[in-house]
Amino acid sequence: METWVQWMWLIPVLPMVAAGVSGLLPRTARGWSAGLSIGSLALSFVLSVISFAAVWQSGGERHLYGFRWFQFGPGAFGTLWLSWVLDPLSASMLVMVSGVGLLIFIYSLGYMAHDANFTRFFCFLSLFAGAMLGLVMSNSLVGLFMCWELVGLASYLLIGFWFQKPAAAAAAKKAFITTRVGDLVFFLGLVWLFGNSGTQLFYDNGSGCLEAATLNALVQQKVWWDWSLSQVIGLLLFAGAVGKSGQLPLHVWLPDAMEGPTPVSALIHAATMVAAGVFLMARVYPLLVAGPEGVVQPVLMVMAWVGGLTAVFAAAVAVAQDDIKRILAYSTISQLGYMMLGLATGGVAVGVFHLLTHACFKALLFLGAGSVIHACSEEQNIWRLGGLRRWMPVTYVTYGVGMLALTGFPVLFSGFWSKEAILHATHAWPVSAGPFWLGLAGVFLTAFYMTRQMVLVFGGTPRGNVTSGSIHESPPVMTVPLIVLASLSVVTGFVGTPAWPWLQGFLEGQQAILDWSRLFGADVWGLAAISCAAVFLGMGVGLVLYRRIAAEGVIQRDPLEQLPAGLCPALRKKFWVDEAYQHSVVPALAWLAYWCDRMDRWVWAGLMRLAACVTLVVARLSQNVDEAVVNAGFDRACEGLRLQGGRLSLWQNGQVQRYLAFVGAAMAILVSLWWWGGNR
Amino acid sequence: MSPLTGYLVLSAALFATGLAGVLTRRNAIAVLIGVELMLNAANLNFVAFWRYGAGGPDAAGLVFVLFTIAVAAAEAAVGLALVIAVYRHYRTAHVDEVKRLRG
Amino acid sequence: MDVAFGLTALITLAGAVAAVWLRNLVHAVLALAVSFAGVAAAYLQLGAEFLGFAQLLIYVGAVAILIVFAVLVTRGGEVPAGGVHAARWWVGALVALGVFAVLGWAASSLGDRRAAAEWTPMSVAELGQSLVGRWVFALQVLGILLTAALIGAVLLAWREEGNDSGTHLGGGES
Amino acid sequence: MHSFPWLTLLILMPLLSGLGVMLWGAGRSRWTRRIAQGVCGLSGWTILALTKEVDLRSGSLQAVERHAWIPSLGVEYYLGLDGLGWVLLLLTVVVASMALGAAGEVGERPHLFDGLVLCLMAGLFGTFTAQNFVHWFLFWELSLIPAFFLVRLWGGHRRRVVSLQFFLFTLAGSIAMLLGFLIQYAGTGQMNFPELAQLAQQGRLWPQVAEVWKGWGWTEREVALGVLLAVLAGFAVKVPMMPLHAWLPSTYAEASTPVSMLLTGVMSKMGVYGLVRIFLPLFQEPLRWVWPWLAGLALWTVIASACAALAQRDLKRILAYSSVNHLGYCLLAVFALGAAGPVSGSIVHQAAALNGVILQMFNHGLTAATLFWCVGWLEKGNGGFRELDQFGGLRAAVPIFCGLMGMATFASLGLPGLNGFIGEFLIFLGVFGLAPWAAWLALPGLLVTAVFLLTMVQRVFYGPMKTTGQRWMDVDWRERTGLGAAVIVMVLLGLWPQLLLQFTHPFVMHLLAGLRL
Repeated sequence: METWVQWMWLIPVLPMVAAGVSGLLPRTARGWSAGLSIGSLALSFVLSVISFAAVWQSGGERHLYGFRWFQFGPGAFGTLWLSWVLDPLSASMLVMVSGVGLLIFIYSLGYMAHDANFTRFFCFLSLFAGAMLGLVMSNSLVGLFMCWELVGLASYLLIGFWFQKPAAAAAAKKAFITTRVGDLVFFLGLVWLFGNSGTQLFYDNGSGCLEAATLNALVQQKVWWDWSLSQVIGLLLFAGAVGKSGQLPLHVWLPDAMEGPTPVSALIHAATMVAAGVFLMARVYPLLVAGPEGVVQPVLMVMAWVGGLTAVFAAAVAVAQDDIKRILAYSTISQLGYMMLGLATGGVAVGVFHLLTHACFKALLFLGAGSVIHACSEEQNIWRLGGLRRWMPVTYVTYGVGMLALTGFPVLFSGFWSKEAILHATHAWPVSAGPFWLGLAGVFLTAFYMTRQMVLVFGGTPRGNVTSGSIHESPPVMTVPLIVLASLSVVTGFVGTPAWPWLQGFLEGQQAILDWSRLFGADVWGLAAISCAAVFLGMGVGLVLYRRIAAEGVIQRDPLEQLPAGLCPALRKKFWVDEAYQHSVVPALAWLAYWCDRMDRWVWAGLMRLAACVTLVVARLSQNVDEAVVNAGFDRACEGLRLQGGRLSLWQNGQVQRYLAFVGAAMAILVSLWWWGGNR
Repeated sequence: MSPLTGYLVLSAALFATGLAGVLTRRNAIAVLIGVELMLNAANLNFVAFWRYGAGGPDAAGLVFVLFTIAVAAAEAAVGLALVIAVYRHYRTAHVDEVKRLRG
Repeated sequence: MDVAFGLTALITLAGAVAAVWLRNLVHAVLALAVSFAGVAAAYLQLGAEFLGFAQLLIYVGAVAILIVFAVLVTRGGEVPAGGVHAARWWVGALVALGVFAVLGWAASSLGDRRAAAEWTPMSVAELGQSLVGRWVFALQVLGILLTAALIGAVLLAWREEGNDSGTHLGGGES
Repeated sequence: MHSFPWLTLLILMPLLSGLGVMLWGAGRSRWTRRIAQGVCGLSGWTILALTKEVDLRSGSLQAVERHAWIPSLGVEYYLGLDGLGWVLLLLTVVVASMALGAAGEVGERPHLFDGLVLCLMAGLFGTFTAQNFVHWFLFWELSLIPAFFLVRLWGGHRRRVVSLQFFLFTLAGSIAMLLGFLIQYAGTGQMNFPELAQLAQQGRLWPQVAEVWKGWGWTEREVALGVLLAVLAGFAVKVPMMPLHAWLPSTYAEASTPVSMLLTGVMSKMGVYGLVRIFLPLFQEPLRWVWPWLAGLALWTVIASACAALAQRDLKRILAYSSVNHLGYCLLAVFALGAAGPVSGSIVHQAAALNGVILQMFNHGLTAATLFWCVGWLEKGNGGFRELDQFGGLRAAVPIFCGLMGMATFASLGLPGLNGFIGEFLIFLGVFGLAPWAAWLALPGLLVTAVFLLTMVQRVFYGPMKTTGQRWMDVDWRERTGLGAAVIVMVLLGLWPQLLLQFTHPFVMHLLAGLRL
């Protein structure tokens, strides 16, 4: 076990190396690149499973291993350690990330088969997988942040993978910058935490920043109003999570990110990367709850409200979208909101349970959507699809499983159990009932938009220009991952039911006991009945509204347009959030840039020019003074001297008489001088 | 004006006249004339000082004058020979045309 | 200051000025001879009889005649086209005037510290004794000088005969 | 003391070869380039060998050479090396060899170019090792002369005006600094940095200096602040700090590519070097009075330059402002050290900030030089145009180049795993501990940096290919080697910053021990 932890670094490093190598490979080395990436990730997966087994064996113990990275100051505080942790949370996340990732890698083999930049794609995917694996197993906040940023980079590269499309380029930039807003606040929280507590290791045998001693110190310090330092730092970290996990108000990048290839959407923007924010919150949960016993910490309240609002908001927007991937994107945002809600109200286990189940069925849904898009010659508008169940049975069935899981269809599907857990926790939340009702509304909306999508895409008859002849089922390399994911979407639910809350127990380090009676407790089903009703209501409304339209085989107006009071445009336009940014932040920045540039060009450069002019004037002045006064005087003196010299030289004309005259004159003068001087 | 002063002033005037001749005349012989005048002025001085100054019985002043006369005769002979030689060479006896001394 | 001295001085100076001033060289030499004679007279007045006669013999008799011959040889009697005086004659005159002023001033300011008190005239015999006695060495040197000058004058006047374009004169070439 | 004169050798080698190349190199440009590169290599080897020869990990001055020069004026020939100097020597060699590698396009008088670069190197070597003010100032100015000619002789059509601007600006700053130092000298009679630092630490420096001016009715505080401003002006122009930066954008834009590389890569570091080596130890006391103002200026530099970069269309001007922005963090960290009284600051934060400054200097030098090289390459490939709108979709045509430049861009942006991150992280860690508000306010700078760098990448590499009539050829082996080596160093330092920190950290601790903050 201990020796095993030392070798865990292989898990993220293998895909990283694969990324580095395939980055250097020529573009034609398609097989090499794909083989390397998939092989390394498979190896990572195996290692992850072994780690998972190891931690399971040891009953959820926490194992650490670290090394000194660099020294920047005196003492222990001045040493930056990097470390990784093997505990239930990281182990289960490792398995999930590498497992889902592996399936998506395999799927990409088929999906991207015809792309010119195939090798680059696998390079980026491997980079992403490595970074994400590093993120989840990191035991240091700095290491986590580094992987966090690398994940962002991989996301940037993959969204902009089809770089010739201006929309893709813009979306990539938008994603990077929007998430960077959150990242920078996160960075500040990191710096604050590190600077204040002197450590950035989560667990360090009692001196880590998530352990009692440090937490107590943090709680003691009050910063603003009544907030303790731990809460403020928690809030800053949460800002990072908001950016990465697409919570309000930084969610705008996630739908645009669908410009990337569909496997990317599945891997990054559904299953794994966007869950990094949730994971971060789960990782630092001890920090968030640190404080007096029995008091709900303010950060958790913020998280709950943000999560709940995001869940409903995104679900509502998803209702009116026409693009199959965009619907799923908003659905992802909404589900991430649920996760946050679950974390805030129910603790790590609740949130992470939904994270894991969601990873399976959202990956499934995206891959299914990709299969559809692939088959229907890149058609993404659900109004132009239809009737696909006849030609794509495997996709249809698996997509249906995913859809039912997402809506939380009772009993059989994983989404039901994880969502129930969240709703339970919300219901029991002492602070406010608001998040519960938000969650419930979200459930209804989720059921509705998924039914709408399902019916329009697979039900009825084909519409638009998608002709039946060209539609074909995807190759096995794509369908097999779908089937695997579909079965996972069912199975994962059963490890976290109230009767046998194994996963929750695992995550919290307790032994789970099978107790059927708990399954039939009144409190369970009392609440479940309400949520089931919401699900059925949503599905029913969806069926009623769209079944007939789907059957008709002609593109029709969306019945949603009959909604009252301009609600439909609001939904379609995503409540104008993008537009709001477009008209506030973007012009503000442009204005600032403009003025900074103007300042530089006119004020500072102008001052410089003014100084130059003054200097020139002074120079000209002094030049004139020089020439007219100083130089002229000197010149004249020189001229006179030369002239007189010339005249004098005439005396030296070689005539003895002249010399003699000199001698005479000189004698006369000398004698007179001598005489005169002698007489004094 | 004592006698000595009178002879000295006469000597000075003679000397100045000779000098003027030396300095102003173009002809070499005329220059020579000036030189002779200056020599005579000097001689006159010797004699005047012998007679009125610190003469004494040793007759140094007179002897000096005798020597000077002898040297002047030699000088005149050599000078005139030179003048003749210059005249032969340059076909002129005008000193202002003889400028070999000019650097 | 008696009349005799004034007359002598007048003759002497007038002769000198004429010798310097006159355009015709022959006339100038004659004027020079007059001036020499004036000087000889001054010697006689001063009590140096021997010197006075020597002056007459050597200067008026020998030197003046020699100069006349030289004038005739160099055709100096003719008045040249550019005048007898140098272009800037006034400079020379000015310098001469300056020298005269200085010397005259010196002479006049000398005063007579010793009047002609215990003066005893000197005979020619005494002069000759002192010449061959005390000054005999100088006399010998003078003899050599005269011989050398004579030979030199002869050589100068004679060597040019066959060599008109010679450059023996002076060291002007350097 | 009497060991081998490594540092003199190091300075003389490029100086003599540079002069020789200028004198006899005409028409032998192939050889002069080889000589220049050889000297670079030899200097680099010497610098690396010095780590074995002397004990840089001790933190104190090593390889000291000290001889009396003009004893009556306190002028000494005083050379010494420590971690700070070593890092900058290394940077000088790296950037100079990169500049020589990028100088393929210097068409006219290439021997002159090589010679000037060598002389500049010598000046920089001297600046980074001299420990006596006069000795140091000599090299400080010496490096300016080749730089002036490098800007003036090669570059855009406005280069004459611009080189003059550059020269006069820097000279004005230098003169102010000289005056400041003379005032200091008048009071102390001391020109050696270590001795002056010791005086300052004992708190005797400013009373001594103020003694001279007592008759004029000036207090110690006024005198100290006056000298501080004068000396700061010299450094601030070089870095540059706003509002003394007006010469920079046009100079960087007009200078030819290798010269821009040298200017931004090394010469801008001279200012920060001076701040750390001279300004901090000597002005530790007055800095405490004015640091919020100075930190405000640094913040202004950071934010305004990032915003101005966003408004630029010329690639070189973007990079120029980016350079100002990045060095603004260094300024911020240096000034924030003034905030640390015995109560608020902890030594770790100070150490972090200073280590961050030194790392940031090296990292920015490397990254910015690489980026300027890349932009020069783009300009050449695009027929001399470098407006942002004239590019597009280059990733399809020149993928290798785009990969290399992309790495450099992200390094400049501070992406973890590449070198830029460590410096910025340490600076923020330090500044946050010393002056939290400054860290908060500097944060938007990081964001805007990302915005303009990504905009540049988006416009140049992404989108549909814009055809300007040129056929794009990917980088040749020479550029591939040069850029590739630079990128490898970036990754290496990003993953293993201890490489540099092992030398800088002892120096920082030594410096901090001498500060009475």
